[in-house]
Amino acid sequence: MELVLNEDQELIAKTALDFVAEHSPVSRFRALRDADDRLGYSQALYREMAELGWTGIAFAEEEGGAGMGLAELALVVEALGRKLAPEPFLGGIAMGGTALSLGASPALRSAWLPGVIDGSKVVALAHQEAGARYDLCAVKTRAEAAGDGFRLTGEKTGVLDAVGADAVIVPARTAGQPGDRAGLTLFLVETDRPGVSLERQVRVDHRNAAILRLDGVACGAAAVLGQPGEGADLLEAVIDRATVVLCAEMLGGMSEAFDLTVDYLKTREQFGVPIGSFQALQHRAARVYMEVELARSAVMAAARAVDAAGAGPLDADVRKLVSLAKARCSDAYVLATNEGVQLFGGVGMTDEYDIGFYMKRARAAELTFGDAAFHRDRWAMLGRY
Amino acid sequence: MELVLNEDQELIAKTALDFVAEHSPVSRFRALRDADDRLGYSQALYREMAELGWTGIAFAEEEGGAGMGLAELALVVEALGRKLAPEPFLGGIAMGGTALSLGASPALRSAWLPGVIDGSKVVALAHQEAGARYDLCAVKTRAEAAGDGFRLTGEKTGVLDAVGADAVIVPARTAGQPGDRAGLTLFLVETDRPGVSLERQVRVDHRNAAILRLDGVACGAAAVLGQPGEGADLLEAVIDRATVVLCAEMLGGMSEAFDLTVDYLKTREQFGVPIGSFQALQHRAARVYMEVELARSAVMAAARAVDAAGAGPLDADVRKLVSLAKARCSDAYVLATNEGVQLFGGVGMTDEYDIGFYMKRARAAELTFGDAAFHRDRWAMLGRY
Amino acid sequence: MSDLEAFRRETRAWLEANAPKSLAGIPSNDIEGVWGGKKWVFDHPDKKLWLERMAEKGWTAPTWPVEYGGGGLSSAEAKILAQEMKALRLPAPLIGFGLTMIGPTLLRFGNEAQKQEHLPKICRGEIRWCQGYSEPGSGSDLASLQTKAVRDGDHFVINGTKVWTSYADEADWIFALVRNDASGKKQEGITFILIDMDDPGVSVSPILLISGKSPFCETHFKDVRVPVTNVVHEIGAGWTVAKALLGHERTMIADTFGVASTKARARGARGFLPELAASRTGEQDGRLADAVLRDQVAAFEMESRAFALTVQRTKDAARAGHQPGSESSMFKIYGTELNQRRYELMVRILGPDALGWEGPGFDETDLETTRDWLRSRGNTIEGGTSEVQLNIIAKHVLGLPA
Amino acid sequence: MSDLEAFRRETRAWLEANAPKSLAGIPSNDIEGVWGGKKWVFDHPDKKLWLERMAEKGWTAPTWPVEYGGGGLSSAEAKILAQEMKALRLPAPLIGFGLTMIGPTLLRFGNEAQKQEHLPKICRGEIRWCQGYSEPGSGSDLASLQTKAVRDGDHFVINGTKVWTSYADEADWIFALVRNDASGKKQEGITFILIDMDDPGVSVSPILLISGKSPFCETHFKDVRVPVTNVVHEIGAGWTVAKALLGHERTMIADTFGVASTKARARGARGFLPELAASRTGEQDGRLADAVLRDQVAAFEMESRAFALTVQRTKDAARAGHQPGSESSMFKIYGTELNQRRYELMVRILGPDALGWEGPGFDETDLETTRDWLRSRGNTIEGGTSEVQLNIIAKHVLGLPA
Repeated sequence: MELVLNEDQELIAKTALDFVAEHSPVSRFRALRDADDRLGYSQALYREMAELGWTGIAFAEEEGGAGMGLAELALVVEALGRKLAPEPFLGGIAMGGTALSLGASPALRSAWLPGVIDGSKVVALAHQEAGARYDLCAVKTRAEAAGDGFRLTGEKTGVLDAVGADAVIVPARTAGQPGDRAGLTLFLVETDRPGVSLERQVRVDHRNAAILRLDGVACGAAAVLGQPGEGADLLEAVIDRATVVLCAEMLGGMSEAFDLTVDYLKTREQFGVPIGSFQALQHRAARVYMEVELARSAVMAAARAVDAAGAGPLDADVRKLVSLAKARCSDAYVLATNEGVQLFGGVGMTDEYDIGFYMKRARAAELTFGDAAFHRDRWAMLGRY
Repeated sequence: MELVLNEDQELIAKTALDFVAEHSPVSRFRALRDADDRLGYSQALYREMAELGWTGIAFAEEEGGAGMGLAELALVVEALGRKLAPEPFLGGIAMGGTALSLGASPALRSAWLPGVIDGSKVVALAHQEAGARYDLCAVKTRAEAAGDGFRLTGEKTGVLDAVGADAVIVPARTAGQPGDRAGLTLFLVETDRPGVSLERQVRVDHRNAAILRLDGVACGAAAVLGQPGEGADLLEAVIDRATVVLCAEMLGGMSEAFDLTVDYLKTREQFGVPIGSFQALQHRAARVYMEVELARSAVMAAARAVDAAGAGPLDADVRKLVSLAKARCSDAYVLATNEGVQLFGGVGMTDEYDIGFYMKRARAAELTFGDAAFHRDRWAMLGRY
Repeated sequence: MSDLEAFRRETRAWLEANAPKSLAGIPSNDIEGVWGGKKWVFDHPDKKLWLERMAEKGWTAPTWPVEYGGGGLSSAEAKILAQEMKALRLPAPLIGFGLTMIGPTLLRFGNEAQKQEHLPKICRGEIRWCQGYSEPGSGSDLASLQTKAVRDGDHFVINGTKVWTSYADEADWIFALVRNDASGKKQEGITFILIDMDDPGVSVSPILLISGKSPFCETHFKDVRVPVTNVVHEIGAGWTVAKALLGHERTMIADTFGVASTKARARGARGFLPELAASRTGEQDGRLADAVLRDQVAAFEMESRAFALTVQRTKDAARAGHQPGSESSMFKIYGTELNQRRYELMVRILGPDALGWEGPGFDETDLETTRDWLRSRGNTIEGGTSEVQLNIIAKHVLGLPA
Repeated sequence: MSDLEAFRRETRAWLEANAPKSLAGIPSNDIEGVWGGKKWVFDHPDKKLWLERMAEKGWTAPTWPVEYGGGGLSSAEAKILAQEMKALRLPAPLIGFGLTMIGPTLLRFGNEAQKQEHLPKICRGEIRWCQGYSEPGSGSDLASLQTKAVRDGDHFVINGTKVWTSYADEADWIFALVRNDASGKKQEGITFILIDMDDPGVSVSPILLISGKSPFCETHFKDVRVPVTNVVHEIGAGWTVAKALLGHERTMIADTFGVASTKARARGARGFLPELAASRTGEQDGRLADAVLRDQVAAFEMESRAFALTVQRTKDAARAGHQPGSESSMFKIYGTELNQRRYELMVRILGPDALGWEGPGFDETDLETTRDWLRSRGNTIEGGTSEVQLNIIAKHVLGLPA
């Protein structure tokens, strides 16, 4: 595992940074937020990104993807995270797309994956129910056998990028009790099916998210991803990969927040000198710098380790690296933005400045797929202690 | 509860500080250490302190004490802690003396307490066994019925101020298994009895401590303190009080360590200016200052709350304050001395400077009667969560 | 002594006879309190009645001189009044910066005409005041303020912008620091002046915070003509006035955080945070199931308690006649950081439930927690940043060299 | 390529024929390694044999020129030699400051006579060197050093004291920074000079640390006469030499901590700290019983891993041809703090068992842990304090203004 970008990766990173800086400055996110835009992102820009190959970057060439991996997708998402670009890479690509790629039958795959890869379709994944915290198996939504298929009933919350999505992959219980590992099955549910309703949620980070309500939604057996009753393994495999992508976004966000802060320290004057000349602030900035550097190493390592595992299950060492990346990114992003707002002072507290966006994003990301304490516990468990 | 010294207390504090500064500068502790002095303290000076009324300060007037409380004893011990004066106030007064005062029969009391109060006798308390960590009930030492009395067999470790002591109060098991609350009984064992052996230990803080070995030591029923089999309550009541006294010592130590550090910051020059003019160091010093202030408030509150409870059992609110004092003192003393050594730089690492003594003392005190994590857990337990 | 006892009896009788029963238990905080002023609309007629009756006795400002609309009470009598009001759970009839800030400032620095003009209106709740200190460029370096006051005959012509002017959109007058002279040291050439918000050229725009709406505004002055007679103290001596007022403000803020942390202990049988953690993350054998969270909650509770004890210790020492030191800096730093830690903990306990900004899928109190968490980040900035307070401790308490 | 393959075969054959089998697996660390020098006593005859055979081939300093006693190997060849020695688990035949510090310095800055005089002796382990930089008053401000060198004909007469001269009591020569001119800037007027420890007027006293005995000494110079020919580089240009050497030293220290944290993972099935915690504080359902401790151990392990990955990333980047930045400051800070945290955690896990200094009632390894904990507190001071490193990051990496 080499923790350095090769020439192709350097090019991807540079292209992504340049494109995002030009087409998606933070002011675009701000405008979408201020307009209460239902989608919260631009379908046109998303298709442009797809044309650049970003949406398909991590999918196999035989599916129409670029045949690269999370290491490369991470570079694109890091650039998006820098400017808070809201296009549905997390929900639509890292979650829904990965679920299709790892679990879909040939029929489902050929029906959906090309659209996901060319950016014409969005498939979300509903991993969260109310009160479940970070337990992927705390699923109450039921899938009851009905004729050849199933009827799904239940409610999901915080379904990322579900507003405007064409389908949502839904973990539902074909057996067992909430919390059980066994008995979970993943279904692909088209959002225009009878009994499906989506309600936009307004989150602190203004990310596209929805409540998904399923009221006896009919699903054929052909809508099942992976093996019935064994969905927990698939779901976990997907969320582990999505976690790495989220970490890449966090890395971009914390890097930008830190850069904004350092720039402010250099330019803002108080008592006749730049505030960046105060040693106490210098040392704090240096501490943030180190944490961001460590987070970057962890994200790079996790992406490469997952890529090395291919489509197979992830072993404990790889999963530990995923937890490492998420724990370090959670702590570093929160630190970088807490320090950022503090060092900006009063204006950092105003909605007018961008630094607050990153603080909100940091917290929302921390509380998605498990916070640092959750991942420390997971690390210890995987290390058998 | 008033968290301010009254006039009597002001006078006690001032007298103690002056006396200790004059008669027990840190150089005395250093000399005793360098001489590998078996006792580690001066019996003559201890008797002088007794004549000043310090040993009897917290004992009832009818016993020959001053009838004051831990609030006043804390002031004396704080002064001792400032200069690392090694006289046996913790093991001999706060532990052994308190055990006598709370649990001794009239006969034992009249035989021992006057000597403890006038400084002519030292009675230690063996609360620790190997591997017990902070569990007072993890006692393996057995007291087997033999005729009218008992035979004690077992080994205690880290018995504070036991070297040179006339007697040691020994918790031993008259029933039950190590860890059980029931079945513990406290015995007063004279150190010159057959089967008793004491071996001096050399601790990182060079405090007087010993391994106590009991090999079938005969004890009459008259040697029992409190009720047979119910010694856990008594032991806990004693250790709670001794913890407050230890906290007072820690408070003195951290205050002195901090003062040494601030003085050094003012006088030591680097790059042509006093290092105390560097803002990063100023802010760190200010942080230490605040933690020491909080520790002081906690110690004062705990001492007053225990005094208000008299000789009775301590309720949960009082015990929470004891845990608060110990947790805050542990963290603050470690912080103050870690920062102290770091800010002294290279010389702080040398045995020649005193700051290292405080670092060792801080750690030893932290690991006595439960560290901060132990007391946070105890606080939560007492708060029923 | 018997005079005071008599005063207590009379006061109680008067309160029982005159205080509207409906107000018992209503707090006099930012939300429920009566701020007064020309734009004020009472949400309850009894609050108006209560204000009128108290103002008539001068008891909206009990210790101020009677000739300016105050009650002329001694501090012992004022204490009795407060005790008796507390016993009947009565709210203060009037709150605001007139009573707490500009009033005491005018009593100390104002001339006779200013006192006669402004103090009675404050006492009667007719005029609501706001404060114009900070500017977009000034921050912690308040004395670098740039709002210009150019002399033109009997007037100053004022141009500039003030930020963080709380409730400026509801205030009638503003007391402001302006620069009349930029040639000397920055602390010199500052003037403390009173400005009618109705004057032409004064405009107000609200400030949106990262936590949403706020009482804060920006107040703009464009060629605002203010009579020279509105200067408090001397022209160019405004820094002296400001410093006195700022010290007063910081003590109030520190007090707020000291008190808040004491109160936090009171809620729920096991305290607020343990209950919240139990309800959201579960229990096992009667304890919080998540031992790491339990440790963090205990650490927070314990440091809050130690902090509350330190606030108490300072008060006890003051009562015992000890000179107060620079404790307010410590209280400001520690109290605000505890408040932030409290919200960080709450947000972690809520987990994904803390992700909401508004609307469906989120509990109302959880939404409030998230907003409050964001708002708490400002605590270590407003009223003197933690960095400035640490400087003060280093220099004035520890005596470290500049 | 085939040349290198041939070199590898020959090297392996030579090593197999010449390396004493008894040395396999013996580390070449501070304790077990051969430092050489006049006072050196071999603890095993095979170590002497091994040194002699390797020195004869010039492989104690594989890349140094053959004419100075080195092996004249290319860096590719030297790498192969190292690999083959590692494969046979052979220790380095010789360690010390001669090989790592003064040797490379003389190769870069020394004149021909100096190289011929000193380098062969270093290669053969005949002369042991120590370093004389810091002084009692200098600390982080090394350039403020005061040891005086006064010119007297062909000699400098040296007076002053150096501290932290590791192993000065066992060394034969010292390379030192002395002040030949105090009139200009402090960085000017410093001279780098070589001093024979046997010279009259040189004396050494050991430094006792808070952790006990240490290799550190104070080295005193009283009217020590040193020939001017012992000056390395120019008179007054010692700061240039020192800076090059210091940079080298810091990279070595950073490397040490980077590597140490990587190695720490290897011990025991579950890693060293989890095993220690399990054995001392118990397990429940196959996990550490103390969940708070478990969280702290995991946090430590994770940050160590992230740090090790960062060290690796820097090396990978260097291999890929990227210019190294100021990473060594970050490695120094983070690596040393991790080491301190590791010992703090160990001490907390040991609890009362960590209270020992020596003697009865304490386990030998526990006593060592306590001493190592104390010693670790120096890590953030020696080799450039964390504060200095933070300054470097702020200024040179982040570009913050002075």
